[in-house]
Amino acid sequence: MEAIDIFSYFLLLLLLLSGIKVVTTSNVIHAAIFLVFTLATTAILFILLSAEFVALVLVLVYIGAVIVLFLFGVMITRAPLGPNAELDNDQNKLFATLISLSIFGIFTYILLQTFDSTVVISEGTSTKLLGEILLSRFVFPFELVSFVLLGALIGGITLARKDNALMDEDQI
Amino acid sequence: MSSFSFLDSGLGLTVVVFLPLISAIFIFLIPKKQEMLIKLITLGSAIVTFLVSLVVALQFDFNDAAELQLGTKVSWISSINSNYEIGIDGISLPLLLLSTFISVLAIIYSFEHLPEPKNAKGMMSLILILETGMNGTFVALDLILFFVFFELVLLPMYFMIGIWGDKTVRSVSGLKNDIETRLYASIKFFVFTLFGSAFMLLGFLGLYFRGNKTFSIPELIELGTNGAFTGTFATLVFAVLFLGFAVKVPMWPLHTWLPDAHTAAPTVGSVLLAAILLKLGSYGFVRIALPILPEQAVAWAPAIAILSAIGIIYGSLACLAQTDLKRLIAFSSVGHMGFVMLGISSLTSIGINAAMIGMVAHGIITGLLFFVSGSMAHTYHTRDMGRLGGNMKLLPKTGAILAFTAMASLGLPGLAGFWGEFMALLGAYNPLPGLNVTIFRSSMVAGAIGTVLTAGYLLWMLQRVNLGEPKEEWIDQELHDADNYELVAWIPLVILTVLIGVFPKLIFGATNDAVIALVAKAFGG
Amino acid sequence: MSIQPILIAAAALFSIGIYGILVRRNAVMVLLSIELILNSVNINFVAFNAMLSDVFLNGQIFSIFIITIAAAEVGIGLAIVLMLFRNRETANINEFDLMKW
Amino acid sequence: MVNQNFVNFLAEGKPEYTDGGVIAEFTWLIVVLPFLAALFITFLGKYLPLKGAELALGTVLFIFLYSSALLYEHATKGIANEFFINVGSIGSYDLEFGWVVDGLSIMMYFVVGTVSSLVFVYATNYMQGEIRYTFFFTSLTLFAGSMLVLVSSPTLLQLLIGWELVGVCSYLLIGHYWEKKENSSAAMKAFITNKIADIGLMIGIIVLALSTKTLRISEILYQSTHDYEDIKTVAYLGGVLLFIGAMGKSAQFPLHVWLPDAMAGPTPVSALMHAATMVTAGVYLLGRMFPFYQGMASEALDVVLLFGVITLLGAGLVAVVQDDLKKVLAYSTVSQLGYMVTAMGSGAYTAGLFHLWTHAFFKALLFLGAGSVIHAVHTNNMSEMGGLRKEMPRTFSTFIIGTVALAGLPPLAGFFSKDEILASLNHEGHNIYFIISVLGAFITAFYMTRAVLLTFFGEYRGDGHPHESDKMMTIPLIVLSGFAIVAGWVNIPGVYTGFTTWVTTRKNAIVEYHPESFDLVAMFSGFSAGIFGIGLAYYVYQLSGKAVDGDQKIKIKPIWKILENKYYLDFIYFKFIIDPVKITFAKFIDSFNTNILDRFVNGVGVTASKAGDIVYKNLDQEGIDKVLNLSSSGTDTIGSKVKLIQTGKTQQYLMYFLVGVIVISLIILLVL
Amino acid sequence: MTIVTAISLDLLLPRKLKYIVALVSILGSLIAFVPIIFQYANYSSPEILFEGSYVIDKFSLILKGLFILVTYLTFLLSVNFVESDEYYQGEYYFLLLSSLLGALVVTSSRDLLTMFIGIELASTPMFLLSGWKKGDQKSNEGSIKFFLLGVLSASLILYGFSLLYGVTGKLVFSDIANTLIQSDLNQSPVTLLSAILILAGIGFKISIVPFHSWAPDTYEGAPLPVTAYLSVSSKATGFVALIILISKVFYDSGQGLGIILVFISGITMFVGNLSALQQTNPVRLLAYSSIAQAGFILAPMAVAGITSNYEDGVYASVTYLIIYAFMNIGAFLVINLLQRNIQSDDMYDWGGLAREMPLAGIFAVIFFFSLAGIPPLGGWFAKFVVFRSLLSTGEIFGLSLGIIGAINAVIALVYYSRISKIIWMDSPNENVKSNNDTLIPSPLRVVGFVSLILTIVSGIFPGIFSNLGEASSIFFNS
Repeated sequence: MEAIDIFSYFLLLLLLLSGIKVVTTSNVIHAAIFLVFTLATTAILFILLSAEFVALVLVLVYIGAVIVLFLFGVMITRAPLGPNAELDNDQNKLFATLISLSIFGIFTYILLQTFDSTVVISEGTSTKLLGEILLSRFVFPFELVSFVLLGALIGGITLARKDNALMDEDQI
Repeated sequence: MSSFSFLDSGLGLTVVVFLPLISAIFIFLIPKKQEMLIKLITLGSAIVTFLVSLVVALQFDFNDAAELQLGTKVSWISSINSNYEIGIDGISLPLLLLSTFISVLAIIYSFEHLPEPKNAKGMMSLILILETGMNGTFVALDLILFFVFFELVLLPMYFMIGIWGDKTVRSVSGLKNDIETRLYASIKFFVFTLFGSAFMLLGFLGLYFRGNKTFSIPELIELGTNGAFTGTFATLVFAVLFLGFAVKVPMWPLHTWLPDAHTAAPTVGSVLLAAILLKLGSYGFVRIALPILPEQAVAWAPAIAILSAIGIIYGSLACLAQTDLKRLIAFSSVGHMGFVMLGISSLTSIGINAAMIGMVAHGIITGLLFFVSGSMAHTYHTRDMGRLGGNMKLLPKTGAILAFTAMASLGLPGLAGFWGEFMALLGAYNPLPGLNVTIFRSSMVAGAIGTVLTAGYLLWMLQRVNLGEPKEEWIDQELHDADNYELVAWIPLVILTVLIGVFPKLIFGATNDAVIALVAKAFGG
Repeated sequence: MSIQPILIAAAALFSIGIYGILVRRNAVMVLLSIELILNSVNINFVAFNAMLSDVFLNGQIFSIFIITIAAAEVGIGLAIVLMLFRNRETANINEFDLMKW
Repeated sequence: MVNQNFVNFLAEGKPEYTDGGVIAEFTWLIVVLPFLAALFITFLGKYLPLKGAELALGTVLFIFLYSSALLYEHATKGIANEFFINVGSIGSYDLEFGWVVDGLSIMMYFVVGTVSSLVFVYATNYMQGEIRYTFFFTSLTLFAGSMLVLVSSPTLLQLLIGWELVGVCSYLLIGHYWEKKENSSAAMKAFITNKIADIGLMIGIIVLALSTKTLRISEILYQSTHDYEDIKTVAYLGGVLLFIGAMGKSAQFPLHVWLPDAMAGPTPVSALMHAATMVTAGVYLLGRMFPFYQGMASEALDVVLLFGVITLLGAGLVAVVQDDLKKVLAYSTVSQLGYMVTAMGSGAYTAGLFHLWTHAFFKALLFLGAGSVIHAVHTNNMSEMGGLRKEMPRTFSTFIIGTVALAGLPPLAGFFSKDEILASLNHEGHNIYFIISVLGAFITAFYMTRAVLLTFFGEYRGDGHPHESDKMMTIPLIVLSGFAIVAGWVNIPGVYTGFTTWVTTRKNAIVEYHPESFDLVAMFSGFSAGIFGIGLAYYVYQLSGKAVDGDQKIKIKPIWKILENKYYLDFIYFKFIIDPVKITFAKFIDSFNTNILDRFVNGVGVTASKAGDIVYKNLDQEGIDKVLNLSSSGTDTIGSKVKLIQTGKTQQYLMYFLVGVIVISLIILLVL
Repeated sequence: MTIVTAISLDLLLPRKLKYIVALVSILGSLIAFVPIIFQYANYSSPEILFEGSYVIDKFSLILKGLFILVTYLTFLLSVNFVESDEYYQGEYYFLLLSSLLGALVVTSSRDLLTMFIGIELASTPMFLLSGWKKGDQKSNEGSIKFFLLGVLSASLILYGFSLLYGVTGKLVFSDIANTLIQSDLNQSPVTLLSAILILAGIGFKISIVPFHSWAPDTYEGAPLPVTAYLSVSSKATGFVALIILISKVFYDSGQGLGIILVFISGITMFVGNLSALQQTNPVRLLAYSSIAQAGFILAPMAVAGITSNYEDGVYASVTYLIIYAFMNIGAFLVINLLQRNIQSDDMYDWGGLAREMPLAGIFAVIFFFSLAGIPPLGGWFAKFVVFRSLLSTGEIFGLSLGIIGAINAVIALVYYSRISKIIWMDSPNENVKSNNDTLIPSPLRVVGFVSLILTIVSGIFPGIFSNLGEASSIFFNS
């Protein structure tokens, strides 16, 4: 087993542990931070899988923007910042565990049955090629996704905007 | 008849079918306040429809009554090979005429006798839409077209019962809360018939797929008589067709919607329901179920005969227990349609002819009975026979017609009702060779006993309603005897009853050849 | 290395995310869990891309799109949560049961 | 138009029979005219001076004249013809109406014409001032028409039509005073009883028509006299069934119950229908179908004979105990009909018809006489009459003639006809039946004498002052008494047997015994039975001084009771047939309909709704709640209530979703 | 070339109309209809773009036309609604148009990525729009439920797509299908798992049991026009995706999938109809009814999956979709109209309303009974083609589904007739205050009459619509 393999296993372990922490921690801020950790681990994994550009996007978009957005959301909804026992819906826990475990079981069973090839770690970057393909073959979805973003932006602003006149009227 | 040649190639029939619908749409556009205009247009279009149907009848070649005539075939839904295929033969012609004629009378009656809440616009347009559905069913020669027309009658009738129906609140067994009669009846009517026809549609599709993907009734008959449909498939298809038609007829034990619907419906609604809507089911048997699935018809015939016999006895006995005038007449329909079905089940030319004249006669007579009883219910504000009595004294004209019609209804020879009953029994005595004679003869005896019971309840009804001294509560009241509108609507039916009774060739002349051909083709005898 | 550990890890992450959305009360936390799920899909795509040595980089491109969409979803999600919070003074999704039946 | 088969058949051995020419061809007039007249009377009668009676009278007079002409023509030349009009075909069957002109039908035309004319004349006076006067004549005219439809019918179909029309008219006429419930009930009873019998007729016709492939009577008769196989197999059944029909109309035991009740109608009605015409329809049917019976269904004739005899005796006995004058006559009619049927059953075709002929006249006479009495005293009960011979001499004398004719004393009509029946019975060797018939004759004489004595002799026991009826009523009585005297003379054995020739046109078809001269045994026993009956009655009632007390002398309690209750037939019918049907069965069916069928239907609806409830509430909306509560109930019992309230729907929906995915995956991967 | 311009027109229109008032949007969507018609008229063979990932064929053209028309009607439905409550008009229309664009893309998409983006583009605006009544807590709630389930479903689709990609290394459907066949993976567990995940994801959009639970809540909460759009266009988008996937990707892995779909379809009908029976809120009623209708639309595809006879299945589903769209919009219009007069969540408050508003009453009769499938209204033909395709093979599953469908048609009648019953036959509820707003604004009038005419015409001359369905059904051979 090569060193890089061991590293990868370690990375994956880290990924899982931080992922588990995201959903189990009782502190909202911690959860967000663990998500950052998870994403960062993922980014490293992507680099190992010779997807530097994707890793970059992940870091930029998620860690740079989304997480900030999350934190912002946490603040603005005035979630308790410290540890909070009420964060989880205890009643659901048993079923949630069952469900997630069975999904995991099914997926793993099938994945192990199907895929047993190896992956080449760190072959080299392909960013230029990626850019070319993205803007030729996939230009159409590329255009479209801009609409998704635009829609999300416009709609998000509209919804989130405080709208005094309306609110007052409706809340009477 | 060359002067009417422009009505050839299906145009005449098309006019008969769609003129009422077009008028109905036209009426929608007229403001509600122009009541007289609405009524006149309705009447006009109904009369024109009737006249055109008469012209069609004149053009009809009675020497060739077995052939479908005056029809056309135009592509309609090409993707499923369904066509606008229409035409009439001796079997459908009398029913078509009956339908156009009764519609005219119903409209005349409605001129002055709109039930609450008045709204002439609504009522008139519903009658016209109903007429399109009825006429259409009788001329349709394509299963899908037939189905559409067959179902077209549901909506208008549903609303007629639901809006203009009886508003008394009553308890219904099995339901916790009391419910207005009209609401219960209308939804029951609707659900029952839809239940039947939903399955019927599946049957049509089954035929379509086994029968070279055609919906054309003549083509399917050709296939069916050549034995294209056999085995479990045919059994299933006949079962669902039976369900669809039997609900409409209605055959025991699928009849329970009928007394409620009739009782609750406004007068015109009951008339049209009894006179024509019920015929759609039995017509369906004759037009579709028997010739397309002759083998199955033979297999099912004893069951149908037994059910008919039960229906006859059951309906009559139920009548004996009624206190509600309209409900009694409604149950009598169960019995009378039992005779029609008994005739059909014999699968002989006599039996089916009997069924045809039975349908027409029942249409006329029971239609008239509902006219009269509805009118009486309107005058007395009650249908409880316990409270009525001495009607002959209070409303002599109405009473006389009621008495006459009751006599006709009990199958008095010389009046229209006789032929259907007698001939049905005649047919049932010697059913198609190969059928179980014992069953049919027992059914015939049951039917014969049914005639006595029929006489019993009708006379009993007459005794309670028409005869005797008037009850105190009516003596000082101002009660209106039949007015001119009513008489104009009723007298033609009285005359027709006598005419057909004395000269049944009016019906048999058209049906006989067609029925003989049908029987010969389907059952070889 | 074998692709299996990566895929299993992705599946595990997916399940963890599922657990999260089922258990968390705070809507923002639920959104976080969704990000986990989406991330697991990303890992899948990239890993498959590597496994297949896909010269067209279909998997990578797909994951880029997913990231973009995910960002948009977060934006929308937060906007909705914010709106909810305005009206209800809470972001706990389990308190939204106005339309229970 | 003329059926060659039939002409040949009629004329077999008698080629000199003619087709009747124009007069036969226009016989339809007398059938159709009454209907037209009825229509006119209904709608125009009110505006006429005699309120429509003149139209009715004119019609029946025309019938009378026409039938007389026919009778004359027939008596002189002999007519045998029939005419058909096709009114439709059904399958291979032709539905035909038409009219038959042969001896039998002509005889009936004449009876109907004569009796009707006289009754109509009588009724114009009798019904004067009564309610629905015009309508009464409509019904009467309709009745005359219906009866003619019946007797003129060359097909079984038309026969059936006429048959039932007669029934309806009788319903209308019996129920003339329908304000009272008893009357309308009596009308109903008549109709329904007839209708029950009609089942037999109807099925009989069906059986015959289907085995002979025709509805024409003449063809059926032709086939039955020419040994056709098809009809042979059903002959017995058909014969009995037809006879059941005849039993209804001709009031044979046990279907006679309607006739006495039918006296609820006005008396002219009773005279016309329940004595002379309608009730003879059954006998006419037997006569019309006689070749069939004789040729094929002789076993059926035994049945006929049996019922005839039972009826003649049974009804006669009941007549003895009646207090109502009209009821006496009614039971007497039933009894006499029994004679006719007995005659038919014994194969005495001519005798049966002959009795029909004579009976029509003297029974009509008796009824009209009774009517005259009732008109005068305003009661039907003989216990309130008495001594009327002084006040009503003409009624009295004509009534006496009728009584004597009925009692069978020579030389009045009843003697000859009854004698012929007895002779025939004697000849055929039906000894027991012969004795019973003689006994019947004795009883007849007895109760008639009793009635006469109670009505006309002794002291008047009623209120008021009865007086002789108007001329319009007595003239018919007188004319009828004339007929009652002479009607028998048309068939005196050895002297003149014109009647036999009239009615037996089917020379080879009917084989029967015709006494060359009087059968002395029969004549003597019949005659002495009559005398003895009269004598005994006179002894019992007149010699006792007070007529009513006569009953006490012969009252043998148990028998009397049975007779007074008319053999409990009505009781049995009501208790075991009508009530169960009308009350038990009908109620059962009705409640079955509402409580089982409707409940089932509604139950399906309710169940669907309940299913909807379960699906919606428990599965769709609350399902996971329940599961969750179940799972957490052990761990967190105290907090569970709070948590229930706090349950977040969104996450449940998510769970649904995922559970769905898992379940589907497992199914697809493991099961399929 | 016209095709390319048309696409670009499709693309450009919404952007141009950003922040422009309703009228322009409405006109724009009408204008967009024109190239579709031209393309359809001049159609010769399928136009394939982007290496097979975007295809314009009759199927896509027909459905594009449908989507545009439906959106047009939704706009009209929205005009008064948006104006009256001072909602953000520009944003509203933009989001709707974005969703339309997504739907248009889905119809033509023939690869995983394009389809995914299309679906997302179609649904993300709807997450927002369903919460458009910002002050209304129900709307908020519906929106968050919709959103969360939507995102979960998207994740499932993505996971499924990733598996497909992993197995084949391809994104374009035809390539995937070929690879699957070549490597004999059609029936392999991984293919099936991906199919299930994708089915579940799309099942959310078309709201079939058990992925339907959001629908009633969201429908109830969302602004009415949005609900109408959701139940018609959004659902149709899901179905289009499903049809494409089943017939283009999984067409040879059908058996097991088909059986599952048969069961789902049957259960969906029952759950939808039985639940609808219990509703008193008209919108919730329509929500459950649309769930039941989804079962109907799914049925032909399910049976097609078993028998691999996709032509009939697609024909039936598409025809159903087209007819269903108009009558359902009409149904929502009716509720809108009635609610304008009597603001109530309980339809029993509307007793006798048709006397005051006869036109609305007639609309109610036509649309609701059309939904129930009563001839001669369009719904019957929709049901008919479904039955036809179910019975076409004589397959036992098809037969039983046909019988289930028939029973459900009867159940459905009961609640569909209920609204008509209430407004025509019941007496007015004394306690309810009427706004006396019986006037029907002209945009709504247009919606009403367009839907009315289409509903009736499709019932009387079903040939027109069935031709479209037939034309579209040929696509999967091309």
